[in-house]
Amino acid sequence: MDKATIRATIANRVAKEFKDGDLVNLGIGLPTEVANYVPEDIDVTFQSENGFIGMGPAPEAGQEINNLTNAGGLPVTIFKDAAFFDSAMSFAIIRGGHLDCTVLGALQVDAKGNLANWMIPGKKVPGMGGAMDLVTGAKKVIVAMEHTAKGDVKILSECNLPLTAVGVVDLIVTEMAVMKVTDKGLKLIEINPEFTVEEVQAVTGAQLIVEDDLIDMK
Amino acid sequence: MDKATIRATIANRVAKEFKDGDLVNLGIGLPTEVANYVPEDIDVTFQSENGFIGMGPAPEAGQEINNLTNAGGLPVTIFKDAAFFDSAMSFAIIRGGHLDCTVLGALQVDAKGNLANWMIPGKKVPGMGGAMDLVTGAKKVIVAMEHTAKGDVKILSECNLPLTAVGVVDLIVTEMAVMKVTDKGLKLIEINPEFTVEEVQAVTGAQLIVEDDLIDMK
Amino acid sequence: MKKISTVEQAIANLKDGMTLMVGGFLGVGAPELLIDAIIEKGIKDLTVICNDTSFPDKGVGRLVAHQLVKKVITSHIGTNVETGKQMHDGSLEVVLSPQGTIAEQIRAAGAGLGGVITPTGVGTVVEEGKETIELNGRKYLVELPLKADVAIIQANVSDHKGNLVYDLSARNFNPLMAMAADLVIVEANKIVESGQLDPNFVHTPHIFVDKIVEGGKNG
Amino acid sequence: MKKISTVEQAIANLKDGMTLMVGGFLGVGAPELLIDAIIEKGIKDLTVICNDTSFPDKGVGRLVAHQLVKKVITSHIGTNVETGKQMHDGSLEVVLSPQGTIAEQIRAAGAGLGGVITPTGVGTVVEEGKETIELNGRKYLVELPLKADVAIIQANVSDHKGNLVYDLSARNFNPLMAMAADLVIVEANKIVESGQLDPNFVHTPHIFVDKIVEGGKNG
Repeated sequence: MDKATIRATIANRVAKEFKDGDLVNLGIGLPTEVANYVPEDIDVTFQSENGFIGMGPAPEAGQEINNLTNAGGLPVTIFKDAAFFDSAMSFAIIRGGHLDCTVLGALQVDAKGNLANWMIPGKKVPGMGGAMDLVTGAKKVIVAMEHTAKGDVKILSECNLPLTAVGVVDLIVTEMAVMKVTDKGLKLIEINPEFTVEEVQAVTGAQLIVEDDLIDMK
Repeated sequence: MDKATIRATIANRVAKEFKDGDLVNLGIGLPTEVANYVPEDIDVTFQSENGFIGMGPAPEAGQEINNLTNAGGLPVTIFKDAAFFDSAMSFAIIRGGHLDCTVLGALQVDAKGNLANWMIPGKKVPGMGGAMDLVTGAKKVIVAMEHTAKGDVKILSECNLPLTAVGVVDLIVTEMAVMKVTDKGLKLIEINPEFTVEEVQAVTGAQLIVEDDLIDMK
Repeated sequence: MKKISTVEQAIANLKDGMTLMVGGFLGVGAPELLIDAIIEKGIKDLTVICNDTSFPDKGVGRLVAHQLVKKVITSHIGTNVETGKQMHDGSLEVVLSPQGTIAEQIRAAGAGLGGVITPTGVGTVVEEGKETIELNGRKYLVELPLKADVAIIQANVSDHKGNLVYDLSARNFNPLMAMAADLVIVEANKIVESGQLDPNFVHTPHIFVDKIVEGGKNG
Repeated sequence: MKKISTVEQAIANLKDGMTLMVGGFLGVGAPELLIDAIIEKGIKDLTVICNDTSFPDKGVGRLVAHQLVKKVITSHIGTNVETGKQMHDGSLEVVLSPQGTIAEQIRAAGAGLGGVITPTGVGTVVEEGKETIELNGRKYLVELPLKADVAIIQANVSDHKGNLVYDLSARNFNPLMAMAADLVIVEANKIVESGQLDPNFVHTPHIFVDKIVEGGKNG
């Protein structure tokens, strides 16, 4: 699979998790692309943690507004029923359980639902931004990422990078599979028919529990 | 002194405590009247704890606005630079140290600066409303009240009614005198020339420390 | 996600014994039509959270006067003789708490905080039975968040999606309660099409609102 | 109480070593003229509180790039290569904290709360060295309020008295910082007469504002 197909596969599958009326926060990078795949028959509102709901796609060239950017600093548009607020309200929404779903990337994620996505000691320390708040506060946490990082395993039995939060991840969506975090460990619930269970397991650092009625990735 | 003179004397004296630029909250009843005596050469902003700053006097009959009342539920007006907010912001202002002065009545006040003004057990339990927040948060707490309640002493060495807060009162203004709460106890700093120190002490339940340069009430 | 409904539909899921937040300050900014409907339906044994119990014939005070409230958490009851009467005869439990503390407790529930650390009430009866914490040499009370099953609030304008704008001092506790209940029902004086409110000046973002009814008594 | 002043007058009392809050989110809503003036005057050894350290050529990031900052409390430094460089060579102390926690810490200082009780950061390095509290069976961190000597913020419109209105996503941390500093300096794109702003739609009430300068770079 080429990069574009990988990203499209993941983004498309994540979008199927949303329900009508959901409030969703998408992380920067791949998760942002999920917005392009929301089914037309449901109404999903996107929040931007720098202070508004009702975020729309990027504007056409020349239509950018200086004071209207997403949390990554890129120009965006808004829908007509948008509302702006300050950072305290923005994080009250995020931390108060009002966010139905947050979609983020990960450096590592593990079978206990632990997530590491904000620093690599001695190498890269960008900071957590709103990530710790988002995964602690959202009703559903979806990790959307490539299954491996240039071959290195990212899905582990236990993260060894500094954590973003403990036991918060609900679902992991990669180009190869969809995995659910359960009390017993990672359950493989959907698989991309281009791969076998063995192939997925081979690049996964945690033992996968294969769902009895394993289905093709939606 | 008749009631009207008593109230005017107290209100007029309290108003002299304000400085240009002050934000002030006036309790209901007598304290409300203080607004009528603010010197014209200073700019004082009044806060109403139900959610705005820039409160003005009562409207003329027929000019009342349903949704514009003070914290006692009475119709008021606003000045042109008013601003409205919710109760969380209103009490952030009160509790966050942004209020320069609060003026309240008291059932009892004592030499340690303790205040009791919200209930009489078994008799009257109106509730504390915003009083506990106001006296805990304001930079300066002024008790404005008649010196006695129909002859009963209200200024004590120690309150025996349930407290509103501990050690918060800065100044007590009555129709007879102005008393400052100090580490050593109540200091009599101004006296209404219609009374003698002995007369004031006789209706005060705490030992008054008479200021060396005791002056007439301003 | 159609939120606009009749008053009857809006309160259809209210049940005896629920915890209910009611907006308003001495009745200003209270959802009178929703209160009418609750009285009419006789929903009782309510635990009510409100700033004050208003007057017997206004706002939340009417729920008290109709004896539908079994417990009230509030800062002031002095303007409603019914509250005092029922408190004394034991039919109504009254928990008095400082107004600013109630505001922060409601906000804390809405904002996902575990509690509120406040100096208000230290050394008074408000402290009784509560956890305290000392920070930087000062003693504080730990007040727990206040959450409700249902909040009934009043706004001046709502758009079809539920973005709200309040009017003057009728705002008070309404925006806070909108954040802190499982079901949030708004009574708006006026309902406008989406896009009619300026996104820069919305007081309550629509995501907090579940049901919208058109009001009339207020404003 | 004349608040409108020149940029020079506005920053006249800023001194080396002060704690400074700077509004903005990746530079959007940052007070660029005030930052210019601080750089020009060379006020240094600052402890800065900000959402992120922006870019080397934008907003608070410019204070870092000019090596005027000795410590920064922030949630994200990944977009400013200068922050990372100075952190690694030891000339800049960086305290990373979750964005929502910083927002609440600033608000707590402004609202007179003793701290913030939050689940964010539990079980991570953010927990290290902090007090924890267990409430209703859940563990929380106790995060202390964040206060500053000076806040420099950006608004779209200020009236002569200091009532403020922000524009779109330039609002972010500006209203919070206005509540939490001893001296609050606003850079407004536009200054209007008192009475020109609708009291029902003021974002920051004037009582928080000490100095107003007319801006220009933003909006």
